[in-house]
Amino acid sequence: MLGAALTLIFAGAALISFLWVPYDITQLDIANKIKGPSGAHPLGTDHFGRDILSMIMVGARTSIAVALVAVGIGMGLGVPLGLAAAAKTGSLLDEVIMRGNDLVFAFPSLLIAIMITAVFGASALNAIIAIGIFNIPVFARLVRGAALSLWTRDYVLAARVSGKGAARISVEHILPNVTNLLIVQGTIQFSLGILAEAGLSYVGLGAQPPLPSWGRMLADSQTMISFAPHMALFPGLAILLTVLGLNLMGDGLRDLLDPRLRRGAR
Amino acid sequence: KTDIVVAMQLEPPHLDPTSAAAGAIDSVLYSNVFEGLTRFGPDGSVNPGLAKSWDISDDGLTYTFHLNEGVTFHDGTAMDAEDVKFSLDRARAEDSANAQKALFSAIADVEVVDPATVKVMLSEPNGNFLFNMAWGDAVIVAPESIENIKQMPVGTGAFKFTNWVQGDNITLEKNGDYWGTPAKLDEVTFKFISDPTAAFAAVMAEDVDVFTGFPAPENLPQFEADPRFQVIVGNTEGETILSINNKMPPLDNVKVRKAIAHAIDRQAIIDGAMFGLGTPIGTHFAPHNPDYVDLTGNSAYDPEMSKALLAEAGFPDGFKTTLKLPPPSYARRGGEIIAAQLRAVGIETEITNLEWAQWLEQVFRGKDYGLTIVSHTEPFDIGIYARPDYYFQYDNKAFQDLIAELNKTTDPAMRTDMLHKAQTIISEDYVNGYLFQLATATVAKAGVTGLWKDAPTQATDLTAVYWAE
Amino acid sequence: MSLLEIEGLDLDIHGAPILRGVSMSVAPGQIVGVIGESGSGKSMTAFAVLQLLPEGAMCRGRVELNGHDMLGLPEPSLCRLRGNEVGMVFQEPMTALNPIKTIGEQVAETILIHEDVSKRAAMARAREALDRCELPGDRFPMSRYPHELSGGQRQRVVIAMAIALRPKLLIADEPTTALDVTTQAEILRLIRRLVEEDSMGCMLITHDLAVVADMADEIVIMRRGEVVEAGPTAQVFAEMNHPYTRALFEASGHQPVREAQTQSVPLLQVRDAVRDYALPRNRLFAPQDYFRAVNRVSLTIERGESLGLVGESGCGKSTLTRAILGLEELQGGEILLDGAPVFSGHQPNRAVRRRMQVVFQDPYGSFNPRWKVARLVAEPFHLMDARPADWRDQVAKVLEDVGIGADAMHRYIHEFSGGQRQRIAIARALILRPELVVLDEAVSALDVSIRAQILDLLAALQKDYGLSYLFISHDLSVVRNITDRVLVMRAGEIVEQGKTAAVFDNPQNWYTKKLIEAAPVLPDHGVAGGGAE
Amino acid sequence: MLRYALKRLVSLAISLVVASVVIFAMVEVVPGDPAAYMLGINATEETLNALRDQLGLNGTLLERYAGWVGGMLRGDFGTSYTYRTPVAEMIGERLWISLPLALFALTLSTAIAFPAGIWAASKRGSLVDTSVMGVTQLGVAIPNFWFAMLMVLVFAINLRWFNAGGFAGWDAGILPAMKSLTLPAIALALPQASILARVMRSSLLDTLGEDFIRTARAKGLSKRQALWRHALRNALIPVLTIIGLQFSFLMAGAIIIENVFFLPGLGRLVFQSISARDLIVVESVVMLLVFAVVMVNFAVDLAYAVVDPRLRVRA
Ligand SMILES: Nc1ncnc2c1ncn2[C@@H]1O[C@H](COP(=O)(O)OP(=O)(O)OP(=O)(O)O)[C@@H](O)[C@H]1O
Ligand SMILES: Nc1ncnc2c1ncn2[C@@H]1O[C@H](COP(=O)(O)OP(=O)(O)OP(=O)(O)O)[C@@H](O)[C@H]1O
Ligand SMILES: [Mg+2]
Ligand SMILES: [Mg+2]
Repeated sequence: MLGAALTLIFAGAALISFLWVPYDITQLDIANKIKGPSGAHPLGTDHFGRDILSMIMVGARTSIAVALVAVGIGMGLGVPLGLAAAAKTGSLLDEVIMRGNDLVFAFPSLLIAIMITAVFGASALNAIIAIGIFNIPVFARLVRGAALSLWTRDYVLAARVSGKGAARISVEHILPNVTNLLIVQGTIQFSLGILAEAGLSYVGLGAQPPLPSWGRMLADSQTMISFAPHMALFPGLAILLTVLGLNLMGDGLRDLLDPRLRRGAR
Repeated sequence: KTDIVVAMQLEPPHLDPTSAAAGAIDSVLYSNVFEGLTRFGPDGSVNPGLAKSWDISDDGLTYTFHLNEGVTFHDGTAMDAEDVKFSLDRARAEDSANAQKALFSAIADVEVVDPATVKVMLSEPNGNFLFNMAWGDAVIVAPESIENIKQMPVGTGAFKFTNWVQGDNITLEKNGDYWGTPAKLDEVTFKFISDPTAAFAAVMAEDVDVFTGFPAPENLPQFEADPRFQVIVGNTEGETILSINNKMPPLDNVKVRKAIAHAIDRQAIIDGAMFGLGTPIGTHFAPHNPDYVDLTGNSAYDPEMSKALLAEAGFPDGFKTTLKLPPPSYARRGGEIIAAQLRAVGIETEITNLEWAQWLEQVFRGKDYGLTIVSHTEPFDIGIYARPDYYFQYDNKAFQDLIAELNKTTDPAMRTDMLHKAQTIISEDYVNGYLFQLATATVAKAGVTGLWKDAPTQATDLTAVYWAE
Repeated sequence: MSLLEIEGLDLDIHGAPILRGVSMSVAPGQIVGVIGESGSGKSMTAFAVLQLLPEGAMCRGRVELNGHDMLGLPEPSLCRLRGNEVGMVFQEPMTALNPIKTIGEQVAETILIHEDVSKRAAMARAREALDRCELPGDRFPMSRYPHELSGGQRQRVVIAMAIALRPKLLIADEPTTALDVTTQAEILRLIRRLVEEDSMGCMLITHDLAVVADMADEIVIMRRGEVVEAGPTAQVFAEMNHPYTRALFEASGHQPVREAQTQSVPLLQVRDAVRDYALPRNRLFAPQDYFRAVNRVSLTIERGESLGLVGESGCGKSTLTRAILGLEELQGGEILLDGAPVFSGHQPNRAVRRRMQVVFQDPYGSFNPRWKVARLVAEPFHLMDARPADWRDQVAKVLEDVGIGADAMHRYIHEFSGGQRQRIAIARALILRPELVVLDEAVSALDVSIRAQILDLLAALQKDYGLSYLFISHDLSVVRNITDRVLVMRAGEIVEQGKTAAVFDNPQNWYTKKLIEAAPVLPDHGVAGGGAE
Repeated sequence: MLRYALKRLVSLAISLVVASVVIFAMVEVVPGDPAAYMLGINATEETLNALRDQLGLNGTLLERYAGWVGGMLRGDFGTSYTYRTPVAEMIGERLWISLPLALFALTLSTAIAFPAGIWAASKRGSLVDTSVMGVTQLGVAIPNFWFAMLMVLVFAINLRWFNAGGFAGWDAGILPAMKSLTLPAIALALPQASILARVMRSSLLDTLGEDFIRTARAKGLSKRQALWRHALRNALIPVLTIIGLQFSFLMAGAIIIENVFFLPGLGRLVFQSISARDLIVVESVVMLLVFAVVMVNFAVDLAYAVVDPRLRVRA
């Protein structure tokens, strides 16, 4: 509940920011830089005099977009791979997919993300790709594991008796029954994606200015933390609360969806 | 107390000042470990170094240097004219890896007269020659120790190199056999702290005694307010400019460049990026130089005029270009501010943050950029505008002739005149957006005395530093 | 004097009533059989004795074990009693043992927990207990891990653990449900022997009436958390006071009314079928090894016939089924339906497949939980080139035929009980009006009363639809009641076949004999016997 | 057991080969010429070429790959372009910070997570459980570099209990060295400990629900005994996986944390070398880290076999 509420707050803030933000963040107001929270600026201003509340709202957009697309990449590629591997267990295809997964897992993900963005240039897009790549094996493994047990179910056998092929069964029978798992894992990867984006942006390899990003706000505020702690506090809290919200929501969803899944399929 | 910990942002890649551009090498070793024939004083003046005096022939083509006697390298070998010849010949050789080879291009020959006298023949007169010899790239090294110089630098200075923990620190100790005024400190540790936050924390926590080139101007007020510390703000030779690719349309249009210049609010940049540190400039010349002309009026902040100029140039709705930024915070922060200011007059910029290596590759060598921000820290470098292949790609015959003339001229008054002219030409051609002269801030513990205020060259000369009671 | 005395036991879990006024008693040397259908509270009664109840359970009433008031004792005292005075054996031998400890350690642990003896002494006594449970030391060293034992052997280890300290009471909760008939017979014999040797009391929980009929001195019949009837075995069987007891008894030996329809026209012919499974390679470049799951099996099903296939778990019954249905290709031999091969040119033959369908064992696992019944039942239409326009009507009709009603079409499968699901499974099998229906353990997972209804339904449908059945089961009594002919399979081969009655009454093969001997049978005296006439 | 190990070893070797190709390929497309970086703004083309030759940057791709891998097999990681010292030496030096840091963090996270996870699981639903779960939720969600920043602010700048960063050096003695690693290790360990504690708890709860626990209880073991003797080792299997994975997170997470605390460790070496286009260092360090991660996973696989006898036969 709390999780869903927190998530909604930030998703809502991101959405509202398309229509309205308290201040235009593309306008710098150097004269008003580094002001603590006040009536005019509830969360204060940053080193360029921008309104931190507005920055956080627009930054939520970046964080959510990056994490969402990265999860999308991971699901979009990982789910079919996992389904294929499960459909053809023990085959060469399965072996190749699983070894490939192991390989990606063997790389320290953040390190490689740093390499990727270092090689291809720092940008939100490359951050998405780097985070997305490491989502692929997560989903592939999850789906394969779940699908393997589903493949032993009698209803799959019944579908085969009805003359359906592996691809069709994967889509009609396996996929719908792993969606719950995907939703739960998706929320978790989503929150990890937000953390990863923040980390990459913090070291300067994520979203580039003028696109606001929570991670970069933290990086910018770092040298000012001793005299303007509000600049570091609020973006950090935004990350913390969003990730916390997503994790709580993931747990909640698991509790909500899992027993039904178990009851449905015994 | 006779030891000191001096922190700086960048670590030298290796310890041979004569084969790399990295200013960090000079920051540690210049004057402390290595010395040249001449040397820079704290005010930027050229003073005698290993050469106690010199004679210049009337045609300006022959320099005869008289060396100090009894000078030894740290490994005990004597420093004599042979070493000078070796050093200069090495720097100008075909396969030389000297990053500032141009400094030596005027030299035609070097001749050893006797162990204490060396004669340098030039191919044409050069008003800057003594100045050139003061650079860190022109220090005197010994053939005996050249092999391992990158790891084990052996010089003639008041300090001896002792140890290097890569990634962390370099230590020097007092040279007991120094030929000149001995150093007051017994031991010096240079610590490398690249991260501005860490820099702040390290000073605050008193992990270091001095931080030269303190990277976060926003923290200076706190140090100033704290009686434990002193803050020394000085000039550098760094003209911080918004470099413009003069060959890339529409930036090849002088009206467009002028529009850019008028769109920029220098003071906002100095306040926003440097927290007030820095002197506005209107041309590529250091304001503390006596030959400086204040031309900031040529590019006063005037967005309306800027818009008008853009419309005149055929871009009433503005245009789009790239803004590539190297790592220092003046560039990164300044870039964001400039982007916002340019956006206000209709010019959209796509910001790309680059590491130095990428910047050198893409911008400096590849000339693949529209705008960039960089500080040109070489002293007295207006001559770069005479190089059409330089990354601004500014090609003005009149200016090139002027500089060629200047190089040959030794008469001070005429030089001043020509320099004024040169500054005006580039300012009125709006070659680049001239922002501010980079300031340098040194934060030190209250008792530290004898530090340089300004930075006429990249050096941390500790030979006169001591702890006051 | 009784060993265990349960009186007026009420049990609630999180406020939901589970047990109501349960009373029973066990005397030393006595076996009390507790039976009842799934969910009737048998296991909970047992757990209440040990006080190992799930979280949120609340007990009232009186449970007295050898003079100890189990409901009143503090936890440490209960721990001293468990394993010492009362031992327990569980249903699932595969998961009841800790997979990462040796069997010796696990048996010795019972001793070490309760007695202050050296590890060596405990191990020696563990050895003894294993020996007593017919796991001799030369073949079953104590250093074995559970996964190195078969199900029956694991169950013996669990029993050894339970009796290591010669407890006064042994509670066995469905100790043989997961096992083969032959293994079941051995385990039951072992329990009986141990009870006699130590004159232990034994509470034997089962849902199989026949098992208790053989074993128990007294019977307690439970239903929905209540005891409906109790008394000495012979008396209960003779009197059957409660209608539920009668229904239970009747359903257990239920014989559906059916007429022989066999037309002596071969419908399905299997000739010399061979099915090999590739074994995982042990070494990288080792030659591929195979496991032969079906070895040169030949059989014929005639039109309108019900053919039974029996055999212990893992003998290859399901594998053969899959081959017949054209799901897997054979490595040798051929399978023909009405003369047409099931597989032609490495491709399953769709025209043949349409004429065969299957019903599986697990009513919970055979449906996609995310589909509605209409879509589920219509799935076999995929075998047609196009789904007929009136498919909804056809689904409705077949649902009516299996006694579910057409309004089920718009509901999800979790809204149905096990028995209803199995009816829907049959509807799905019938939707294409096949000629052959394979029933792979189709009634094994159902409670006896439901099982009886399904068997009746199958018999009726066979007549209406003119079906042939291949009826696979390990439950001999069911096979006996519903098939015309029977095949006995062992280790991938058919060892005996013939008319059902002939094979059961006069088995020729030693294995068939053993199988039939091992199967527990209901006494045929009493009301039930009368009722069947 | 041996066969199991051998099989793992083969797949390990394949992983490493593929990894080396991927890393090499990736690093080779990095724009930026190390020679240009080293010589700076005013270097001439000829000087650049001379330097490139010295650095061996002029060979074909295949030659360079073969040279790199061959060298590594011999323990020769090449010479850093910028520092002009053997990479192996640089790595060796940095390893003395990164490895202790990773181990310190790992020890810390295990030392926190195990008791917390076990405690929470054994008192499921209690106040203890709820608060452990609450704290770990926060721990998982907190960005560790932000946490590090806050810790520096509080413990180094305000309270001045610890140094704000930097490494005292092992020469200064174990204690000062450990002291400079303490804050970074805590920053690294906190999220890991939270994850580990959660995994430990849920894995224990799962195991506690298994049939064999009921068997053990029926034998007369108390709840505690059943947990310690039977559940714990079984629950360890997923926990081991996570510990193995965490190693890779610790290695990578260290890059950021080493930056916050300016520790001269491997992570910072990578960062510096990337910006300096010191390709050979990047390649070698990343390869080394991948090697370490692969080896740790191999060790974890072997640890499984020790914990779980079922794996010993299933070759
Ligand atoms: N942990 C639990 N929480 C809530 N209810 C439970 C729990 N365990 C069992 N029940 C309920 O208690 C009732 C009795 O269960 P019990 O396990 O005693 O049945 P049973 O007769 O042993 O059945 P079976 O033959 O399937 O083993 C069932 O309705 C079941 O749903
Ligand atoms: N896909 C497979 N790969 C390898 N071996 C298999 C495979 N499927 C089944 N087997 C093996 O073939 C043998 C026969 O299995 P099958 O499922 O046909 O037995 P069953 O008689 O149906 O047993 P049950 O009564 O338990 O259902 C078993 O030993 C089994 O281990
Ligand atoms: Mg039960
Ligand atoms: Mg079967």
